Amino acid sequence: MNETMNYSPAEMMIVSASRALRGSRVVFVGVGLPNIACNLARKSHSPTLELVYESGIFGANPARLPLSIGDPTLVSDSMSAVSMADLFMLYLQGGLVNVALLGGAQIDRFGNLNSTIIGPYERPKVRLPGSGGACEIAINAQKVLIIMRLKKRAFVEKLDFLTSPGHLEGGDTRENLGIPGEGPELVITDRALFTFSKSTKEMTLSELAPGESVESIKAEVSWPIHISPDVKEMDPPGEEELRIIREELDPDGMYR
Amino acid sequence: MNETMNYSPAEMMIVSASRALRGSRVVFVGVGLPNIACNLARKSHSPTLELVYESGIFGANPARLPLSIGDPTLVSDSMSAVSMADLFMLYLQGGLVNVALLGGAQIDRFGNLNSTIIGPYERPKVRLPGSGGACEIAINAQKVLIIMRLKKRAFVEKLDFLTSPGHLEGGDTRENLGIPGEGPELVITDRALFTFSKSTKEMTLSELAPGESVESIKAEVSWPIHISPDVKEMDPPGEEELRIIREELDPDGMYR
Amino acid sequence: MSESTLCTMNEAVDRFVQDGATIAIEGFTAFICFAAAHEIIRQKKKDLTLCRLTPDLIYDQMIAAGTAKKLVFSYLGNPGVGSLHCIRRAVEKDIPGALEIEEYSHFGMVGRYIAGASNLPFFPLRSYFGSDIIRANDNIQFIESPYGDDQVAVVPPLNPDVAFIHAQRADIQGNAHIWGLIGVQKEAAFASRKVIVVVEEIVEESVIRHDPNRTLIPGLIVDAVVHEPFGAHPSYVQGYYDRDNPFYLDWDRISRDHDLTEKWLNEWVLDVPDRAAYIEKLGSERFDNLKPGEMLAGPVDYGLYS
Amino acid sequence: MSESTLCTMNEAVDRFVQDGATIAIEGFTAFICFAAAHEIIRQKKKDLTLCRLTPDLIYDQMIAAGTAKKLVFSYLGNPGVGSLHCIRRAVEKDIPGALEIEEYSHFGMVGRYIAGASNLPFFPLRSYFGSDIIRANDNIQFIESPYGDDQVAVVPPLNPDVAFIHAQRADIQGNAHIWGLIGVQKEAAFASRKVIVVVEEIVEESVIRHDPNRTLIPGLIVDAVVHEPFGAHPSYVQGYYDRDNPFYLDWDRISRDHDLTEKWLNEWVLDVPDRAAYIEKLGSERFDNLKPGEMLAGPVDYGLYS
Repeated sequence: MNETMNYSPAEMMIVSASRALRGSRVVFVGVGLPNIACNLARKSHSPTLELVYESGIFGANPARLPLSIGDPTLVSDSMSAVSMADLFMLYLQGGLVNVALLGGAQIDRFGNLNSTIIGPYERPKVRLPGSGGACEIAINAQKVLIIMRLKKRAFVEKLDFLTSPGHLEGGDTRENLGIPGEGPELVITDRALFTFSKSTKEMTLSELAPGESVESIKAEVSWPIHISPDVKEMDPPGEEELRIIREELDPDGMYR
Repeated sequence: MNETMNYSPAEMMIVSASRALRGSRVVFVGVGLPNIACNLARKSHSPTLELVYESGIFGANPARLPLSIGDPTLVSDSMSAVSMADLFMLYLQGGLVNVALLGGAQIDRFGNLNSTIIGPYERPKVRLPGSGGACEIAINAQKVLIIMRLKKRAFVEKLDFLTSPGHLEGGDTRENLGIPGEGPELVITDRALFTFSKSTKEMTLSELAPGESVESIKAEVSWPIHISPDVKEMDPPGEEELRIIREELDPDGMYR
Repeated sequence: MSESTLCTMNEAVDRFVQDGATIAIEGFTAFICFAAAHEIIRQKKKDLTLCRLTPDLIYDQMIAAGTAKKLVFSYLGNPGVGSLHCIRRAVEKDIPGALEIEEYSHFGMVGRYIAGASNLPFFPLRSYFGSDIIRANDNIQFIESPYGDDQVAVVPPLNPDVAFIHAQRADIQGNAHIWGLIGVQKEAAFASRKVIVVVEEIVEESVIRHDPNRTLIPGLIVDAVVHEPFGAHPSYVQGYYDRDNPFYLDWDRISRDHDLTEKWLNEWVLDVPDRAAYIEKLGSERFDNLKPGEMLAGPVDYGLYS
Repeated sequence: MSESTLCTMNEAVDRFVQDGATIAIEGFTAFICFAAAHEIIRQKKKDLTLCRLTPDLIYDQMIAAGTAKKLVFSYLGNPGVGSLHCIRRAVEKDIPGALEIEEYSHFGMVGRYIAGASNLPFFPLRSYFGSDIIRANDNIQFIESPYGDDQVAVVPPLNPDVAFIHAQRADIQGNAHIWGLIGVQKEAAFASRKVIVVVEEIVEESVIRHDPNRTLIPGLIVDAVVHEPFGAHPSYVQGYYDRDNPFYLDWDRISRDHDLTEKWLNEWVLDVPDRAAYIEKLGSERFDNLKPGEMLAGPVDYGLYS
């Protein structure tokens, strides 16, 4: 919990992600912050938003807060539970997913993500989880929202490993490879929001959390970050949004 | 019913096909004669023979004689009912089918089958059903038994259309294309049985139904048919085989 | 999609089936949505491309009625009975008009739907080696495996404009349970731009949710839900009614003659306002005879995890 | 196959798992057959190649126990908790020995199983464009579509020597009903040379036959059936028990230290003769707490067609 504010950095990210989901119909979702953000969107501005879980669940109606994307509470009372083949082929590659939420250990200026290793591949300093479905999600979802805490060691000049393609080397490098989805649209952090330039596809600082400055953000990005000419302050979480998170979605505060 | 014998030509074919199934574990089956032949095999020498239907049924236990391979009585009380994708990919192409029974309107000396057209393709004299699954069955089943009535217009010098590959142009032409299954092993007719030469893969008259002669068979084959040096007489249907067909498998005589 | 998409067959066909459209009404021997076909005939849709593994009586009727310009298929037969005489007449004699055909094997059609459903540019399969089917259809190609000396056939994606999927039950959003011969219904639905689910029963959402593995078609991809009991007659719906085999035999006789076929189409399709009237005209005894006995699946507990 | 293939886990592992074999114990978060893993550890199998989308705690334990020389996978994580410390130790520090890795994405692993199950030389998918995964694994290739300017990635077939598939129920021939997260179990089973089905309950054949669409694994491909209640603990079996989350949290602590891990393996695996003893050692209250409430699927009538 931020002492000078009545919400935590995690709550700021959840609310920002929820708001970015406005207008989407089908979201591909993992548990944790993304799960709470999607459910907040459903309970506020987007009651018809549909959630698809990587474990093969569509239309979940969990009776408790799920512990993982494979939690049995996501299966019971869901609309459809399908094989992973169907999930990846029909739902994801089939183009039904409008938006996906992804994260990673490292991100570069074009929104490419590393969730594989820190250090050299053959003898890593830290072995991270790897792709899971992230690589194909980044490729096939119509658009991608990235959620990460803003830290200099995560916002890097060069990834140790490119697990999931964002805008690759920028410009039309992504499009030229014939990648179906449009790639990252927004990077949501606890301290700022970043969009991507329409032409160069480079990350651009566009909104600041209350209390942050352009300089404080620059200090946490390893490359000279582009600044939008009209950087504005992020709208802090509203009372109703906070109430839904705290009373309905995460009453035990597991994700705050 | 053959007047001089106590069985019909259809019964002769059913019994021959049943006997040829000895030693097989999994047979891919259509309804009609093949269905009766497979069930005769199960009820006599091969109680563990497993039937797989093109409609996606494994382990059927029909409560009545099925009218088609899609009859609902094949579904109820079966072991497994799967999609056609699973049927063709996992069961057939996956190599689980040891033997399949096929027929056609025309057959040539290498056991290639036509079930598509008589006459030119663009403006056929007779439009036949087409492949259905026959083409991939002929390719992926480990071996094929062909069941057809012996008629000169069916046993042709040249097919009007090659729907399902047998031994193609003979020799190793089939193997050279990388076709997984070994192709036709036996042609079962009402009047004779034909095998295939190990080297040339050409059809060879090997057994005669009671009352037939080499000459009577030659007259019904459009090409100069090879004759096995030790042509023998087919074993007529046994009493128990006829009893099972007439009392248990086809009590209404639909297929006799 | 969390809204009802319930409508009548008349509305569904009027709204989603345009002249010239590519249509898939699937179901292998079972679940064949004659209700949709008859409404398409009644609305005098034209120049359709009809896709189905087994054109069956349903496309025989649609082709005799002059709705189609092209047929994409893999097996022409009246199952367990014989030929499809109307289609033969179209192919052999251009009656009632010329019919373009595009022919595959079953597996090829399945592969086309899978590719269409999963946004793949092709689907690989081991078929067609040495077959003349490739001479009749140059959509079928062969490609080399990058992992050594192995070649497979490939077929291109099929993406119909509209699919009609008949099911036992669905909620008003189109989340549909199907059991029995599931055929290619799932692949055809996901491959199609618009999906119309036609059901024997509309059920509460909770019925669907209590068995999510049984949901073959998610409401997510469904554009309209039509409640049409006996909508698959004379084919069958597992657990609801049997195939009306006498009709399949009758059709063999009727369809051998184009005039007789037209007379039948007039009497049973064009002069009948909707499916309910067709069912009434057939008479309830006919359906009493088609009702199977009961064979219930055993209990399955998904568990309440709260 | 119409004979019983029932045996104990001890017999199944002894008979089917050879040193150096390629093994798949699948199940996405659910149905993870720890009973099989523990028996493999007890029998001190060596040089195994372990395949699984999500190696999870099960392969963390097997790798810490020194059974594996190679891991084929797509996501290393303790779901909902954090890292797999034993696997990290093997990859980062060669403890207890060097571990070769072969890495895909989930979809790539799914595609490998599909290709293996269906005798395809490759499976096409839209992934890996621009990703360094292709630099780490040259089994992943790209091919051109013959239908115009479109490229897809391909992965080669995966055909494990043995698959262990955990299910709710099967008959003694291995015809298995599975419901819940069905994951890649079907594809992994059909892809494998030998299949061992491990179940919570052995049921009469009629239970299977009354719901044939629920039969994910046919006895046809099953070589052994093991009746092992709670065999997936600490993971879960839909409708039977919940995930034992405290264990997943405990493992995060235990597995951070190799000595502590070895001590745990000694106490809970090596010094325990079989699964029944493990269950008894855990105590029945532990399982009482994992029992979910009831949520039954609604009635489904397949119909008796006689």
